[in-house]
Amino acid sequence: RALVYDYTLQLADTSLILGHRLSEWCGHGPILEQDLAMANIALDLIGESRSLYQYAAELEGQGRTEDDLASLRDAVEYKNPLLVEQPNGDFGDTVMRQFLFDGFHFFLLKELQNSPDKGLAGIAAKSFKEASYHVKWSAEWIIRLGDGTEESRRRIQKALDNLWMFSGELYTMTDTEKALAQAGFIPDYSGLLSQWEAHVGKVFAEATLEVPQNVFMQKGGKTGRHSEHLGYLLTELQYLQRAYPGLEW
Amino acid sequence: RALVYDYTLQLADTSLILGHRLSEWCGHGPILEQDLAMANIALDLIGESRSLYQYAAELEGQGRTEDDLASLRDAVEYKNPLLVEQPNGDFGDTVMRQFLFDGFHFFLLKELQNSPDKGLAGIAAKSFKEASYHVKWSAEWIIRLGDGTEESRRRIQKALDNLWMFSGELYTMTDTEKALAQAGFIPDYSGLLSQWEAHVGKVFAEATLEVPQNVFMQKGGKTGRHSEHLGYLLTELQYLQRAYPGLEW
Amino acid sequence: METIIEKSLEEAFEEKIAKEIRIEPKDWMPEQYRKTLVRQISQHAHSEIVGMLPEGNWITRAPSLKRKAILLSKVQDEAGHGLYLYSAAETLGTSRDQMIADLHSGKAKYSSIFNYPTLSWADIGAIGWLVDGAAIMNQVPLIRTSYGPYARAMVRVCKEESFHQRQGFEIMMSLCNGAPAQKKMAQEAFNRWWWPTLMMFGPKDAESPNTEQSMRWKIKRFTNDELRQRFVDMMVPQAEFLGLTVPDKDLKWNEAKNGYDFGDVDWEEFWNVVKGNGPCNKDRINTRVKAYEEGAWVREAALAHAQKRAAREAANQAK
Amino acid sequence: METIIEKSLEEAFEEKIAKEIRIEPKDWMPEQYRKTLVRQISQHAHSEIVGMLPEGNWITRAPSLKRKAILLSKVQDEAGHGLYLYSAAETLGTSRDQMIADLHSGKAKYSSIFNYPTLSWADIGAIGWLVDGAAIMNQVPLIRTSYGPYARAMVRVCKEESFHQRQGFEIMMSLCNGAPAQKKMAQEAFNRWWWPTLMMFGPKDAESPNTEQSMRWKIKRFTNDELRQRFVDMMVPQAEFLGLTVPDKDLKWNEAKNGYDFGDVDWEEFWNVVKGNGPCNKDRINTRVKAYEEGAWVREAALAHAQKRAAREAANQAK
Repeated sequence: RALVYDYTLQLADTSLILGHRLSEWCGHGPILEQDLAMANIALDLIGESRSLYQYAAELEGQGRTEDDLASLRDAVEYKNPLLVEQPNGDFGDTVMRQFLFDGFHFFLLKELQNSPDKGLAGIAAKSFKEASYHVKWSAEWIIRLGDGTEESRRRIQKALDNLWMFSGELYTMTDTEKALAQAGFIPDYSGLLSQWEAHVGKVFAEATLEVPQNVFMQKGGKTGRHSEHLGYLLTELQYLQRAYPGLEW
Repeated sequence: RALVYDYTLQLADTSLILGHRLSEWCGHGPILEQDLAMANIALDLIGESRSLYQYAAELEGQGRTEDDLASLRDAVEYKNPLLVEQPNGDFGDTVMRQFLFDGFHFFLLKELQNSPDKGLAGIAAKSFKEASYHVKWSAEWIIRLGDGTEESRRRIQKALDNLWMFSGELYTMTDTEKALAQAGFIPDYSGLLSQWEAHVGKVFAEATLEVPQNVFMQKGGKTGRHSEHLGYLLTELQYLQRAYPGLEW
Repeated sequence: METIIEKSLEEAFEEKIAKEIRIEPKDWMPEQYRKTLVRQISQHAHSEIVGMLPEGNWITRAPSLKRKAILLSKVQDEAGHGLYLYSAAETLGTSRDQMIADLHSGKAKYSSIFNYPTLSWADIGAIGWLVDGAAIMNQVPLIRTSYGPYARAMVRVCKEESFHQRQGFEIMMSLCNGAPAQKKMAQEAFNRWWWPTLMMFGPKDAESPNTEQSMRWKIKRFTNDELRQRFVDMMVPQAEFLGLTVPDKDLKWNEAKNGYDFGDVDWEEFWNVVKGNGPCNKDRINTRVKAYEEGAWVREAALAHAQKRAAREAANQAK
Repeated sequence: METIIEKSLEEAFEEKIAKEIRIEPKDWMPEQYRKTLVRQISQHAHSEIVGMLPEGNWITRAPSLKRKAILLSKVQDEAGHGLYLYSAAETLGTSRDQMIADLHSGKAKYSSIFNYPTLSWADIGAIGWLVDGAAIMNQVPLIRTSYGPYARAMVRVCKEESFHQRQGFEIMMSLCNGAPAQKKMAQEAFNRWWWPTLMMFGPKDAESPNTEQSMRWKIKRFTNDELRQRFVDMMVPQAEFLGLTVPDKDLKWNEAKNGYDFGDVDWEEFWNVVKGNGPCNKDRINTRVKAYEEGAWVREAALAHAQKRAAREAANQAK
């Protein structure tokens, strides 16, 4: 139960932080239609994080709310992987971050639907449909930008070069994840990884992009060792809850 | 006394916000020597704001501390003029913001030293020496950038074009300022303005810069109507005090 | 010959207007009617797009996840409204790119209300409640406007706007029923937004040059002053219900006219903001221009890719 | 002839080293000595400059105005140290621009400790206390280093560093004597910084190729392992005083050696960070490169202005 709580929180943090990053685009997108699309994905992810936080709060059983969990924990207590907290950069960086995440998210939710933990399975079932849309959106943009102009190819390849080092953490299982996988509550990530590699490889090939070789994979976010970017994100995300604790809004 | 309190707070906010903005440069300056110089000015301004907040807290007499005043007020309660909260932009924008402010600050402190209010006069005397250095630094850089390369002239002229509209507020007296000036506690700003115009005009001439004409002067900061930039600054400035109220650090 | 045809076209047009039959894109219409509509619809579209910014300013700082989602969703709806409205304007023969260029150059206007900053969370409530309230009052009559595509876009826009307005009112409710700091935040925001909202109905009728013709063509259905009066009459009781004080010392119930008397708007401020001197005019346009310019490579890539793909498909079919 | 002169020069140099007489910029010195010094001093200068970033990260979020001022002042001191050290290196015939180019290209190194992120305010305390503590331990012997300008720079650097270390300890004290949340923050930061700090003394003596020659030339005065042991012996009692638990299950007092036994550093992590794979290596260099590139126009303008001014003065004098 404590393990499921930890894991639920990790998933919640992941969706929230990525949703928050996407929400920073709102009003600043390159194309109105994509402003809408990114807001949509952000809404899905924030919605997913709310369900997860609510479930985590329920598992914890100490009367904390979704907002307590989201707003009253410091950066080192957040459990999201490093990838999702990376700054938006340009549209290409955002698309690449999304693409690397979406595949993982999609294959994970697909399996999680069958978890014996009913809470996780239910949330996964709901979010899986949304994730299917995300994975399509980001793959299309990877192809469009990779196989677009010379400039767009250069930019999206650079985004890949910069972000690839954060992809490994998604599949590097923490002790919590290992224990849950052994107990059959969550899938073993090696299976997800091979599906993801096939998906990613296919899209990159169509996009004429090259995966950088011999990259040292960064990790740490899932155990609370984040980049310095997360702290700034949290000053905004948590500001009002911190300034006026315990109020209804 | 309430008026002196209001005014002291306004000066404190002004120095703090500008000092904070300058401190954002730390580690990111264009030349190591200027990284040092900007940190120096930031330190002077933050030091000045601390003296002023302490004095304001004393005048208020309700046991609040400098940090309570700095950290537990929302954006609409801040009284700094709009100029000082403007984002750093490039080095030229920062130098221009500083230059427009420094002249005002210098001539104001010069006069405030003679205020019958001993508290203000004392702080002014101490800060006046520092302000003399600031005013020299920013004027030199205006000249250097204006009479430097074509690019630097273009950039610093653009900074002037963008920031000039915030210069009027410095000299537009609020009701508090008017009342204090009438009571002889602070100088009438029309006198400061003519000194400032002479200073600014001389430097711009040497820098070959042109003051934009017929600019509508923005105001509002001194009465709490800020730009949207201030709120973000405060999320960082106040984060820890908000997150952990009432602790010693 | 031509004048006769034109005259009969004009008569047919006037007849439709008189009979409240919608004008459709392929119908003949007077050039001035077309121009007025393009100006008004594109201005309306621009207002939706620029209007994303003041509210978007609080998305990352919303006080709860629920409020964050609601706000993001609302701002997203505004982007959607912008889309319908650009499409409606395009039926009149102006491209979206052209309209955006006019916005960025300052040739086209957008609602001045979005040149005021959002300084606290309560502003999000105040905008929803007051600004969307005023927008609805301006827009509901447009559902019956004579140009078909515009009228149809407005059906959806108004439906969503009234949903947004309820959400805004709900935020104000939470604040007004909350802690003293929240109530204070609400009153302070109300003080700042009340007068700019009244300005949203435009200049006084006596100084509104376009009103008469627009009314005649049934583009517009009520005068500025009529709408402003209705708005005040509707909002004052709501403010009272919230426990907020209207920042107008001249506000008084007038039994005779069965409405409120109220103070005069600061028209100097109004014209200043219209002329580009509002607190955020420069920031708003700079933000939009920056987003557009920084997105240029993405639009070019999307176009290039679509062309490549089309060429490949054509080549495949040729085989 | 030449070899004889060179030989006598080398003898004179070795004699000075033996007699602890300082080598000065104009003195003859072996090429390898010069190279070693340039490498070491510039690496030290770079460490000061890059070291501004992790701490600078908390300037805008310092928890009180006093702490903000102290931190800003500290980071400013580091910029100052960078300046002296670049100057000292310049006396050996390498320009600051060249050294900065080497930093940005990755050719020159800086202390790996700055490739770790500062994640909470307690990290500022931990850095001052532990990292500056380790730096002092490394640097105090450099006051007696054989190269004059470096030794003199180190006098000032060490004086300020020890001041900084006290400030760091004071921050830790406030946290450890504060609320439970603060104490927890302090312990958590201590856990993260302890091992990387031990890595600051460099690889084990057995794996440190440059140590022997540097010791012989009296550039270095103690081996890496000697300094590491001293550091542990000094810090453990301080941690106990603060009430913090050293995150090392192998830590144990060894009466025989009158010092602590302690666990082995994770050398794989050490070499990874050295090779550029630390958590912040990329961010740090990108940040420095960005600052430098974005400042290019300022440096060019300053130069152009100085030239214009000089030309004008020359013209005036010619009149």
